[in-house]
Amino acid sequence: MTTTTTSETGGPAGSLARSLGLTDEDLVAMYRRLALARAIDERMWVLNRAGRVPFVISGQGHEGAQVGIVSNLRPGFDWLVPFYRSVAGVLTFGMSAREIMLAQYAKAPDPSSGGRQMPGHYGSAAHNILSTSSPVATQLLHAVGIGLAARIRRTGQVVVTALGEGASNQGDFHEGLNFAGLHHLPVVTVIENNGWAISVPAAKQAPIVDFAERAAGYGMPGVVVDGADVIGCWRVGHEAVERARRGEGPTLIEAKVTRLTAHSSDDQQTKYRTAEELERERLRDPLPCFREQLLEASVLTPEGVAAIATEIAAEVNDATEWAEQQPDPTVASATWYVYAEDRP
Amino acid sequence: MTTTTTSETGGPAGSLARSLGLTDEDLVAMYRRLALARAIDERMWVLNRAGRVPFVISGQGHEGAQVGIVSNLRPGFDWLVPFYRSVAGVLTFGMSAREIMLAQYAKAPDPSSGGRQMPGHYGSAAHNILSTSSPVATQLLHAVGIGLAARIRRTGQVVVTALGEGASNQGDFHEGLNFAGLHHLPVVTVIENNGWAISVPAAKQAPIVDFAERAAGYGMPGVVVDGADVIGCWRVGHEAVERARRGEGPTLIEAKVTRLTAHSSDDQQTKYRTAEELERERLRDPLPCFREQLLEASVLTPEGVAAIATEIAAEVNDATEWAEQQPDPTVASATWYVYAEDRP
Amino acid sequence: MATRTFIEAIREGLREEMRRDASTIVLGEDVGVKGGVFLATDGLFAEFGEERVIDTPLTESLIVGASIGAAVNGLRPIAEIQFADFILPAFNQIVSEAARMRYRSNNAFGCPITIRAPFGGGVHGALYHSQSMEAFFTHVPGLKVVVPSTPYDAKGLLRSAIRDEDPVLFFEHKKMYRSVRGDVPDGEYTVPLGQAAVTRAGSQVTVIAYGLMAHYALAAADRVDEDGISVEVIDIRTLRPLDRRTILDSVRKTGKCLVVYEDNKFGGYGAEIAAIVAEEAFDYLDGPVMRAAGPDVPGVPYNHVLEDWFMLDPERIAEAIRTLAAY
Amino acid sequence: MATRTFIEAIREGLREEMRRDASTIVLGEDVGVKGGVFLATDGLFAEFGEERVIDTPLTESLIVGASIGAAVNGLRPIAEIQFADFILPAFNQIVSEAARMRYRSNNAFGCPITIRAPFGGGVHGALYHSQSMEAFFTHVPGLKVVVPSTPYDAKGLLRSAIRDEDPVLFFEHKKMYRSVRGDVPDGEYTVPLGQAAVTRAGSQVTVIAYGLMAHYALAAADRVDEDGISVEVIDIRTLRPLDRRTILDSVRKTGKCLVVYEDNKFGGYGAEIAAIVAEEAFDYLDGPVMRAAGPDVPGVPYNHVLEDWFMLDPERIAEAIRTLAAY
Ligand SMILES: Cc1ncc(C[n+]2csc(CCOP(=O)(O)OP(=O)(O)O)c2C)c(N)n1
Ligand SMILES: Cc1ncc(C[n+]2csc(CCOP(=O)(O)OP(=O)(O)O)c2C)c(N)n1
Ligand SMILES: [Mg+2]
Ligand SMILES: [Mg+2]
Repeated sequence: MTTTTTSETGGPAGSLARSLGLTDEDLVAMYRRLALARAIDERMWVLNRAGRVPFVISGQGHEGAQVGIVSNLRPGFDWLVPFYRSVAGVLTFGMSAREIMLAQYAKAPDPSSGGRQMPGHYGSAAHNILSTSSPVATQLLHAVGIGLAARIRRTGQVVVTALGEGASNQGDFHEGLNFAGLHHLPVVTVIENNGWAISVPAAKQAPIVDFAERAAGYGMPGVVVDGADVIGCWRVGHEAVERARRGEGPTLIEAKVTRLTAHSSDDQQTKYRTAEELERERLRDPLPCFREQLLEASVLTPEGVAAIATEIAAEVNDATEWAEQQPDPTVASATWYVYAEDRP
Repeated sequence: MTTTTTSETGGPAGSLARSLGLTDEDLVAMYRRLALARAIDERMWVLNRAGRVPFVISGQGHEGAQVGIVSNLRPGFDWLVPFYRSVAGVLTFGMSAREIMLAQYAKAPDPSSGGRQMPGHYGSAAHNILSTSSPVATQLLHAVGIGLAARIRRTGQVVVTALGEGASNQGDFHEGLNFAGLHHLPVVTVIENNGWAISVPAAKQAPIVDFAERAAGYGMPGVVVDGADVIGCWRVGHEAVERARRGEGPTLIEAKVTRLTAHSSDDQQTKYRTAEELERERLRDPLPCFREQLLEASVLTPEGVAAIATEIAAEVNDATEWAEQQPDPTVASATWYVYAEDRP
Repeated sequence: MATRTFIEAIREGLREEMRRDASTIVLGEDVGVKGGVFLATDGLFAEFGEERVIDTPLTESLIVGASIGAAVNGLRPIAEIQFADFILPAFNQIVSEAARMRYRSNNAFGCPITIRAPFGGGVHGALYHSQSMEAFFTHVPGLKVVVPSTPYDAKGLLRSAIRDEDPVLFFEHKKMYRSVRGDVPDGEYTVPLGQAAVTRAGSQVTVIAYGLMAHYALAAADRVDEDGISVEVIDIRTLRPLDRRTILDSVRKTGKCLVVYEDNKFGGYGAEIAAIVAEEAFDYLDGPVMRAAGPDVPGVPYNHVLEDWFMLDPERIAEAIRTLAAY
Repeated sequence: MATRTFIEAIREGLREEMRRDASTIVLGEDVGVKGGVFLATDGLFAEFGEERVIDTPLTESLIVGASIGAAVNGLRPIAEIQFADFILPAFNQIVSEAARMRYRSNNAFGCPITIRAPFGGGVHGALYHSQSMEAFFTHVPGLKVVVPSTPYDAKGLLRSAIRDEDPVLFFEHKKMYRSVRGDVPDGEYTVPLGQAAVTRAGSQVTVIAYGLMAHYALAAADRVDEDGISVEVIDIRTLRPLDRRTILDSVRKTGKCLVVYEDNKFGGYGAEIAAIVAEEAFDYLDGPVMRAAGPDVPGVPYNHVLEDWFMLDPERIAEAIRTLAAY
């Protein structure tokens, strides 16, 4: 019940990973997802600066935690209830680069919302990724409800949901975790703590350093993990998902991540973050950290890294170009689906 | 920061109380308040059964915690933000038996609401007792705001607020305690845990036994105290109020109390509480516990107890008869005070 | 056919739907062993067990939010909010989430939940146990709002609400729970959402109402009948989606329209009805579209003198009908 | 006199009130160092310090609830809700608590707080950064609701709101923040709450609007002027309490009334205006009370094709005026 901290995973990544039951292929697949998420994310900003898409909200710096934890779910069977920074999470759980770019361009075939929502509001019925809204923390309760249905229907499904540390101060967090703990629901809640809620630093958000400490009050384990340590994230995710799968109940994971970009394309973060802080935070970027680890452990070679980069660049280019060419939603469709009976 | 439990106060009450700085007179005054609250409360039920007042909601079983803790406030200077069971709390903080009975009869001079609210919705501008509403837990945020104003205005005021353990699962509790902890506000929150939210037992409300455990997540001390131990309640209340007064911040107190009556006059508790439980809970009644303690320590004599009972009976009779004779609000007054400018 | 009180009809509707469809669950405060503070769910816990009849913690946002999630993952939750007044902590979940799930996901996800809540005044409930909340929800695209007034409708509409693919708010006037009785057929039947009922035919004035006011409107029509005024009464039943045709057909016939609602007048649900009639039946109107509604004070006061002042009653409605008829 | 954008006028109003009255505080998300996501509070943190300009945690219910408590204990809080869409978690605190504090306590306690919130669409904000929320609050006795449309009014009404003894919701159309400019006097002035403004005199049709639509209504009036239709435009400014007299005087003169609002049509604020006009100006009406309003879908969609479809514009309003004028 007490809050524990996993620090460095220690030792060469390869041997540690093997001891956890991860193969080299698993590690490379995780690296690929992380690198893909980053590449898509960077492309969004390029498109925004070029005036091609009006809005970007980004997951840069959060990808390690997302890839590490979500890799433990069974795609198409379990559930992911994401938030706006879950670019890497939804990619890990089955969405494609093209689907992400469809949301970015708000095109008619966009599986998230058919272009109705802002980019970053992911969702996919095909992949059991619940539709995202904007008011923060509401999704916690949906994840809890999904877990409740899984338990009542005895499906064996596990739910992972994520939110920022800022959002975790909302009332819905309290009500949701209390219920999940009470009914031992198979729900893994991830606080992606990047130290900021837009311009408000964590120290002005809550009187505690580790938000996972709150888990004890909800009768569930709370775990703090370094979001730059992808294997560490996989491990705590694995433990939490397996625990949930065994019917032993929920876990609260706090991943200490970093926000490498402004809050969104509408934000000027230099007004409230110093150049030194931004510089320092670069060291906590999970992408180079993971890459170094895999190179050091000879799970990846420099050539392998380059090959992956080439593949990803092609994938992102394809997704961008393809999505841009897709049709906009029609005016006729604007009134569809207010209710189930509003079908074309 | 950790949750501590004060168990038995131990030793004869008189010496313990003296070691805490309480005089015999203080103890007798506390006993008198407790007994008065009980007598008023019992009278409410008599009136209800006689068809004289349509509704009662009661504080029986909660009085020890309320008298013990609220006695530490400075009447007319500090603030009390009560809930519907705070009969003893508001009496301790300056309301009179007559004023309580005015609310019970919903008469025009009722200081709580001029007969506009149901009984149990206490409030008094003269006594710094904030007006109570029905939706539970909302008052936590008002208490926090009062504490914030006290800090900004440097008044030195302390706020005590109270709610049930059921209500403490509401989102407002989380948001309020987080802010109080963050800004070290002079706010003492008392969870009066009587083990039930109407018919829902505590075990179906939350996955923890001690709600005070949640204090750690809000960066404040959490204290559990036996609500039948009036001196123990005074002591934890004293520590919390003094801590707040010194600017060291808030405290969460959980008083384990018992609900000696049905939830309200609309409830049939035998449907969900066994006769054995009700019998057992009688042992946790703070009134006889405190009386025995004071008799044993010779702070009170049997004659003294009887004299107090006689005085109180007279006070309650007076309050009842007087209040019943007061006028109802007029129809003309029904539209007053929607806004400040709606003055007669 | 059997005679049932309003609350018995609701209880039967719940029980029969739970028997019919194993994916239904009931959740809320005190809905289990106690059977709800009004006993609407009495007996369900014994029959269906604690997995399908869930006593939740005292957390309305969770009740609705978890219902949304459960609906998305294959259940059909029927949530009870103990008093409609206490639905407000769940307002964000209902308006931002439940109402928008389908539209915002372009039909990828739906939200088939029913939220039952007792509402209304005249029961010494004071400010926080008397409110009419429908105006907050009828404004919201994506929600359906039902206010039945007879045991027959209550049961039939509740079945339709539970089976509906979208979120339905089902408001039950608590003063009617035990005071209103009526015939309810033995077999399975439904009353479709979205249809108003002409509960009394007449020629001179159309009175439009719902909930307890649908009864008071009929009583008022009886009273003015003695004055020779022929009143047509419409019980809206489903407030959203609204059956405009039944309303407009009637007003085009009578030429006069009185909208009756218990809630505060300003910005209440009846304003929309009045606005629709004023816009779409203008050529047929022989008098102003009038409204009889609650006064604009924050809630029904407790003291009986003040409560009586607040609440509409048949005589006040009759007075408004007379005024309109004489126009 | 100086020319100011809409948001500059608001910022100045805040600053000057904070200088004038040491009991005022500003609180909300990102209102401090960042100066608010729209920069409405820019510079206040530097001038008044972190004790009076408080970056709160991401908790709207707390923002409002703590404001209520602070108001009761001698402060005059000015809360910012980052987007009006995110006011819903605070709905219970606003409706159950702030609005009722005075009435329920029989005037023992008041609640002098101001809640500012940017609202409205046309800014690519999609479903959750575009909403009009006024209908939820204008229905609530005990609240005042202000929607200014010019820099002059914004500053003058904001001053009145802050000084008012009761809770005021102050909705600022975010599309106007930088696009609307106007003259603002140098000295201290207030615009009283509760007074509508006739912003254009005319004789044939009265158009009633507020917020961004007050501008579009003027633009529409210009357009139909070319068709020879004389339009009187009323900017309501304070939605509650409503200035009925200005509205009724105008409609009794013109005989025709169009109510314009950006929000979803069904049950929107304009329904109340239409209902009042239909009831109280019936004898003067030469045509139906018409409404031009947003379509009944859950929120403004993001894609520009859909967003353009949703939003009213001067031409659509002009079309409605022409239809009404031709009636
Ligand atoms: C209820 C609500 N209030 C305000 C906002 C505006 N908002 C969007 S993101 C954000 C900050 C979120 O911070 P955090 O939860 O830490 O997540 P991060 O963006 O840092 O990943 C705010 C205030 C919102 N979306 N919802
Ligand atoms: C928001 C809200 N929901 C529901 C209720 C109805 N209600 C009144 S008291 C109560 C139970 C409260 O339990 P607890 O907080 O433990 O306090 P207790 O009555 O046991 O002292 C409920 C459900 C309410 N008043 N407010
Ligand atoms: Mg953050
Ligand atoms: Mg309790």
